[in-house]
Amino acid sequence: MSKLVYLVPLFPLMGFLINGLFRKNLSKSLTGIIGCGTVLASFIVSLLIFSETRKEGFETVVVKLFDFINADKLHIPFSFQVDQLSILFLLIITGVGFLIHVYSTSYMQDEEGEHFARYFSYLNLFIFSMLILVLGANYVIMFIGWEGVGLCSYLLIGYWFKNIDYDNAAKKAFVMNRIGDLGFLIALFWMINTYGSVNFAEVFAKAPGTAIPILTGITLLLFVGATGKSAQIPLYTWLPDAMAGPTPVSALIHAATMVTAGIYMIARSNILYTLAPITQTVVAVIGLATAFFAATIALKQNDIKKVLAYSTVSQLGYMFLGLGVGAYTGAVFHVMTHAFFKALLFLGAGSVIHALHEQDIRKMGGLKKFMPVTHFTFLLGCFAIAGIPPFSGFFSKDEILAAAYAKNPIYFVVGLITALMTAFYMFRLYATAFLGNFRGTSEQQHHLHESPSAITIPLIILAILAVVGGFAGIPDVFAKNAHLLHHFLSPVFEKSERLKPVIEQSNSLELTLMAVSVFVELIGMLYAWNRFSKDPELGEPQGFGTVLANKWYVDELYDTIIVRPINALGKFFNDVFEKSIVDGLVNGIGRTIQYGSRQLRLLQSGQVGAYVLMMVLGIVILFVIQIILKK
Amino acid sequence: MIPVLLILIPLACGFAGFFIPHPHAAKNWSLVSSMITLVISVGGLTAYNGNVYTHFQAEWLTTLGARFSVGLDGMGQILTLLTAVSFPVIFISTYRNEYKNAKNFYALMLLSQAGLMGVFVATDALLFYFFWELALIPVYFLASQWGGEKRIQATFKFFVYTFTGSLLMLVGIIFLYFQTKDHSFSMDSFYALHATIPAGSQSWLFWLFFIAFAIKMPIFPFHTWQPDTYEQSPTATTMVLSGVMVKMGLFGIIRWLAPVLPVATWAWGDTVSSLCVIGMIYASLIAMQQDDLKRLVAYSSIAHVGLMCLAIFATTKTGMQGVMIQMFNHGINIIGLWIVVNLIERQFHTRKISELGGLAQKAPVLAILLVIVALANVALPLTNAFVGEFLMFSGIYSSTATAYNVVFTVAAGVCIILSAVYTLNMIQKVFYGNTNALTQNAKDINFSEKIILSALVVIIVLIGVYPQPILDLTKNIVETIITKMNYKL
Amino acid sequence: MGVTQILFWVLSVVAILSAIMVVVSKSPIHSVLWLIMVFFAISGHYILLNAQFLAIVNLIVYAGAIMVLFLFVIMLMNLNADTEPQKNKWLKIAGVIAGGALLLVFVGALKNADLKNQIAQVNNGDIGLIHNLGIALFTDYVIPFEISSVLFLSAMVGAVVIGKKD
Amino acid sequence: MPINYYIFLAVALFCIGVAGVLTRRNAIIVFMCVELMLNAVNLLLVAFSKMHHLALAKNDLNAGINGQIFVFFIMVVAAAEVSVGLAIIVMMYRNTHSVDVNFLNRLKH
Amino acid sequence: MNAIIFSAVWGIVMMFTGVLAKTKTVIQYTAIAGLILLLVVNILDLGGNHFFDIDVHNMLYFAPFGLLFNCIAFAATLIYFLLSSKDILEVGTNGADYFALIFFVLCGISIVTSFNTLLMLFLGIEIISIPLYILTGAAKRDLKSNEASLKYFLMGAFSTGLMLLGIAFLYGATPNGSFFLDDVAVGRTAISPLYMIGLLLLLVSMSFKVSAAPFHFWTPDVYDGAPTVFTSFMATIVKAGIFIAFIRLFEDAFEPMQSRWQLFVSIIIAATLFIGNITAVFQQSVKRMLAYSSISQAGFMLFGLLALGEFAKEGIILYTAAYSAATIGIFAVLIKMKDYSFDGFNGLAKHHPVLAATTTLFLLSLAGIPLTGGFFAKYYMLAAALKTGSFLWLVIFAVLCAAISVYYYFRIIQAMYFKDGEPQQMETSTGFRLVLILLAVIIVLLGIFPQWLINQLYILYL
Repeated sequence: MSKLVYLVPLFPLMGFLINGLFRKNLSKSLTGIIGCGTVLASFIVSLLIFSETRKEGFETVVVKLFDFINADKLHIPFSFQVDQLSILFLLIITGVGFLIHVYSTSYMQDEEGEHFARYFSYLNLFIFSMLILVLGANYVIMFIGWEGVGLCSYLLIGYWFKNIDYDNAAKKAFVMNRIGDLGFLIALFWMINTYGSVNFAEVFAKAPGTAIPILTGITLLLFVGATGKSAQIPLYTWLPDAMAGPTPVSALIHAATMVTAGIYMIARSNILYTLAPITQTVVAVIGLATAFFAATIALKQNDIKKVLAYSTVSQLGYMFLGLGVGAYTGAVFHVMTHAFFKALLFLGAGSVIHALHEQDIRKMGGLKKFMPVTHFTFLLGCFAIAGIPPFSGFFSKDEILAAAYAKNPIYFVVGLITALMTAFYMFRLYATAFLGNFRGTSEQQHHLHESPSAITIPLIILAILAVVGGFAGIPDVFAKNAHLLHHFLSPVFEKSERLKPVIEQSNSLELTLMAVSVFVELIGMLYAWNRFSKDPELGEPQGFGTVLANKWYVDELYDTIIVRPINALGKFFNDVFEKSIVDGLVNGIGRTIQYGSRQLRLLQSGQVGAYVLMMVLGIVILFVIQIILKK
Repeated sequence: MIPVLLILIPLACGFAGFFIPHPHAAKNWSLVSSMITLVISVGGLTAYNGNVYTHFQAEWLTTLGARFSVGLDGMGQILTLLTAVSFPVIFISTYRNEYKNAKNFYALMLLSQAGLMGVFVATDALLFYFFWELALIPVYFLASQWGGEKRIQATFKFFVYTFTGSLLMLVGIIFLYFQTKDHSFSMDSFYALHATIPAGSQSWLFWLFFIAFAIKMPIFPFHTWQPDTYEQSPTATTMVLSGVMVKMGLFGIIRWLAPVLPVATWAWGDTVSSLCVIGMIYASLIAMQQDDLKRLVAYSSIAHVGLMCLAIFATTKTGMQGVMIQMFNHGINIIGLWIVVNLIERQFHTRKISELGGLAQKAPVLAILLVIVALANVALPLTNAFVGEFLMFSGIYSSTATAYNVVFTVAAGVCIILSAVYTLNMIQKVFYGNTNALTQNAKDINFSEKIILSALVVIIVLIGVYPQPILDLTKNIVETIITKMNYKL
Repeated sequence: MGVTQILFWVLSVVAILSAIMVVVSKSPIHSVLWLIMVFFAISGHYILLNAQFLAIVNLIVYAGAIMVLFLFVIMLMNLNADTEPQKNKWLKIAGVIAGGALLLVFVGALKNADLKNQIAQVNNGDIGLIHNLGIALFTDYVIPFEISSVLFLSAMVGAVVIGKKD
Repeated sequence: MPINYYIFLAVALFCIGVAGVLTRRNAIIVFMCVELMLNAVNLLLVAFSKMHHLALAKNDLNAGINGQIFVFFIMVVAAAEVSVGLAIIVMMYRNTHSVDVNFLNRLKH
Repeated sequence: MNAIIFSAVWGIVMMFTGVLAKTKTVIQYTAIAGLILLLVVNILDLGGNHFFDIDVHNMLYFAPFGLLFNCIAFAATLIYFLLSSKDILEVGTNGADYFALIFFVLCGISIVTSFNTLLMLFLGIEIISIPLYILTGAAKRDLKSNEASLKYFLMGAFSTGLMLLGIAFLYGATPNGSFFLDDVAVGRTAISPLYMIGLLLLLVSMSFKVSAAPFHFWTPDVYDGAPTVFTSFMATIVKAGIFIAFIRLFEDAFEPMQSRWQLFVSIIIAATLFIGNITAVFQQSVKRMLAYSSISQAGFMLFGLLALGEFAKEGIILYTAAYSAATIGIFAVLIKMKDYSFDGFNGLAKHHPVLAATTTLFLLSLAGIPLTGGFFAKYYMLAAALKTGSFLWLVIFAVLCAAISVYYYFRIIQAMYFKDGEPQQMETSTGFRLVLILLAVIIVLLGIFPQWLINQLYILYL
């Protein structure tokens, strides 16, 4: 079955082509069926492969389709790799992807047929690219997917292209991703130069013998790529803006899958990172900083999607923290649980937006009674993200925090504060939107109703997953060897695990840490619940709150120190340097010749005497030269 | 015989074209001629076994040591193919453009094709020079007669600029000719020179050649003719200029400069590479500021060509492979862009980005096709340009010809980002947003345009996914050239 | 210093002074007369060098025919000293300086010439006699002699073409 | 006489002629100065002719005669030139009533 | 010898036709017939059929190089007659005499291409010059023509003086006192100052005749002032003929001490190219521009002198042919026009496509664009210079100047093709156009098979 892995990306590709090429001819329902069906087919194939990988003695399978690039000594096959890590991601992508496709059929129902098909074709293309990303057996194929998802993200953020702000957001996403991609690319070239190959198998095999500086360099550059794709400091600002896209897109791309590509890539390259401790520290610090920083911003956001976006950034920071401290399984685990609950939250938010056509939580309130299913699933999602046991977020987050503590207690402390804030802003969001009284217009209230089943069913499924997903990784303190995921992924991280110094942590310590974090999260949750259900924060933020509401003015900062200088430089080049200096020099030669011509022709005075004088002078000069030469 | 036919057919048809009175007939005549050329070129490709030259020789200027000697190797194949593909595409895509004196227009187009073909197949330096000029003259007339308002000054600058360069090259060619043992202009004799010319002479000879090529490509700071000329030329001519003629410079370096003067190429590598990198960033920054579609594409072309030149001087096989395939890709992509520009200009009589907007609503097919071509222009994976740029970057990075390989890679890499910025800006401002008074009655493209753009898109994706045939085509010639370039005195 | 030498110096001084007067004289008539003076001095030199034929021809052709022609033209045009407007003074000075510089470079170039032993034969030597010249002219030099007729023909045609009234 | 006397004399006359050409504006006088230059050359040629004759008379009785023949041809040419030259000057005088070389100054730059 | 005698005789014949002929056409056809005859006898001469068995006493030496050039000069004159003989007759009342004078000039050219002593060179140059003074002044009522004639004459006479002084010094410097080129050339290790002065003065006076800077000042004024038909003749055939003389003189007499004068020639070349090209840029009159262009072309031809040797001589032959053909063609068109300014050419392509197309080709040839004779002409010159191995700077300077030359040549092309203008009243016969096309074909053939012409040289040697 693993040999047929190419079918997994093939189905969405076909979906993309069919929906894309015949978008004018297909009915909406047919479009929806094609869009969802292809992803479902991929999911089924993935499941089959998954069942295969679960068997004992499963070896990594590399399926080579054809030679992509063969130049000189560089051989880059177009090949897919099936192992535990990739199949896990396949399941998440196709599974969550399928649900979101189904959700979208209803959510996007208002679009015209042509655009509806365009939407699904983009979505399918995204699934295809994402699958390529995780399936690639070498970094180049991974990079193809890597840029492909960036493109799809661009297309989907700018889906409503009439709105220039949305287009700007799309562009920003693409460009920021490109900055990261440049790092990725240079890492690739370095890799090629060092190992002569980009194939995972070869690179990882040769990695232990590499000089540490080189490995540090390569891994840092790869990480630059990851910061772009996974929205980490300093390249995170595109993600909140990316909320311009349709909400299901935010759920799929900007929460569940694409943004986790960076985590996937580092997890895939775990051996390189394990061998480069400096990079690991950098990853951990950046991850932690992002987690904290984004959480602070989320505290004061009023756009339902923005809050979720910053929470995504923050959660991604957690994952990087996990990677940085060597808890690869924990990071991947968090990817999985995050995919469930964040997709759930986004889709829930989408359901609200679908009903209200409003994104500002200050204008919602009391939705609990109008939209019970949405409300309930959203609440579950909030529990999960806040890390309330036994919801899924609790397990994955605590695994990371525990590993962080082992590495450095400060990591843990900062992580804890972030968790507190997470709980706070999530329940601020929940309480403001769903509790209290409805604050919207009466017309909105009139139309207010629970979303159709195509929306609610995915919500329910995701809610279930968000609740139970955590049990895939029950820590040892609760039950020995119950960490299924760890067991499943161990072949992938085997080498890294062996290299990692074994730190014995007593069960009691771990339990204490858990208790502390749960306690803190509960405080944050209850405080927010209590406060915002009664007295939602409706006014404009004051004092320091302004800074947070304005996202620490990071966008403005970037604008000042990067965008504007570059523009000014470009303007200077275009208006001054190019015209006056480079072209001026060329034209100057022409003008000098013209001027010389004007002057030189005056020599032709028209007087014979002057002409003869010139001749005589010419003769004199020739003779003088002759006399000088003689000497 | 194939290289001869490649020259002869456009040449003969071109001359005949002057005497076709009916504009429509002239149009079709040139289209048919270019199609035949394409068929022959493709035929030659299939017959090509990847190794030997397809050679044809005739005595010509025997006493001068020059022969009419033409041949095709992998590089020649790929560039003649590009030329052969470009012209039908150009003719079809501008089929609805009406030109005064159409017969002259099409005849001159065919003559320029003959010149271009000649440049790519000549294996004799003097013949090469001949065709080099022959390709220029018709383009000059085309641009000056059918161009925009300021066409006369702009194209004249272009002409004088390139002519100056080529005269310097002529001096270099003659000088080398006297150095050859058998007093011959043949390529083999020239290639045999690399060991005999002392480093000092190589050093200045290098610049005689390089300036000519640098102007043609163009490389910063020799580029200022280009935006003006592109802007002022009729789009069909601009397509020839940017799609194919630009490759003459790159081709010239690879065929006539680097293998002949390897020591100087090595010695000046850093200087030239720096120029390339500076030019890339410079052009990209300027491209970001452009409001005129043609100028934008022109500057983006400067940036792209700078990368190719940089990769040549990296002296690596991977990089050179990248250059080979990228020469073809760049031609295809930029012609695609010009087609779109032409369609826009023909419909709205403006090329100002700021005056357009919302076209995607009215012309979705055009928008989609443009986006794909534009994405190829920014080298997105699975488009053709990615393969080329990837290989080139890889080559530059692993170059041992320079100590600054990393600096060059990173600096050139910045242009990847910048190219995304200006390309997306352009797409956004032209196609997205809301329609305005000018664009609200826009029409989508018609069938033939759709076909031709789709064909380009298919080529783009095909090469992007499966570039291996082209890489294999140029494999041997790359080996040969790099071996020659690596020669040390 | 023998008679020859004295004659040489006298003739030379006369020639140079007269030549200067040709240039300096305001009136064209005077210039012509001074020029004739130069010709006489030069003819004297010819005689000294025993180039009798040339001496006579010089007088007949130059002093006699050509100068008369000049004189005739000048008279015909009724040119006198005032008709010539003053040339730019600076240009004049430049002219003199340039002429002087030319002389200087000639002298400078000839300074190192080793001509001490080279003597121009004076008083004797028969080559200047009309007999010898005649033989040479009509044997060895018959071709240029004939060809100079073309020159004269063209000069004749030219003078007619230019001089004829339309 | 030592030949360099003749050389210097001839060169001096020649340069006086040149100076005359440079300084005078009357076409006829300019032309006369040219004639002066020619005469200087003639003198030089005759002197050289006699110099060669003295040096080579042992082998060749007519040695050096060619110099004098050349002078003869110079006179021939000079005569022809004078006829044409004066014709041109007269023509100009007819049209402009001036023999100033700078009077006609339409052709310049 | 055939050519010298025939041209002199036909000159006389032309004088008589002026008296006897009833109509102008008779004069015209007599001249053309004479020229064809002249061409034929010269070709026969080349083939070894000497009509006259004259002992020239070594005064003349008929080498194939010179004779071949004669052919080119006569052929060019023939084409010139075919194109412009009508216009010659319209200059003044003495049409037949003009033809006579032209035949005398051709006689002079035949002499300077075959001289073997400095005496014949001097006579030949005078035979060329004197009729030209007259032709320049042929438009007697035209003050410009008067002025040009006077300037030409005065400066020409002055340069004759310089040349004679040079010859005198050379005569003094030769050990056996001779004017024969062989005697002038006899191997000398230590050149006396006399010799060097003589050489330099000859260089100067010949430079004057070919209008090389800084001795070129007469050229623009004379070419501009002379009746356009005669400018055409002077700028092409005459100039080329004197070039041949120049080369022959320096090759036969001064080659052994080439290293002593090459520097001077290179300075003159640089100055000529610079002044010729730069000054031409700003000209407003096409005629005057062509005068400057002829100066710059002379700069290129001087490369042949710089290099000497077979290769350079082949090049000079080709250069003279290509240059003459192109320039005659352009002048022929120019003569037909009323307005000599650049604007006068505006829109010519629309109204006179054949004229415009051929003129374009001529201009391309002058600019040295490949596939025209002009390219190979320049190629030979540059190659010859590079062959010496020591004048690279000059060659590069020359090509930069050639690039500048494009500026003024292409101004005409731009005017003809890219600018609109009122059509000028021009009467051109079909024959005229056919000859122009023939000329264009010749130029293209020279551009593709330059060695055809040169091969004649080798064939004739065997």
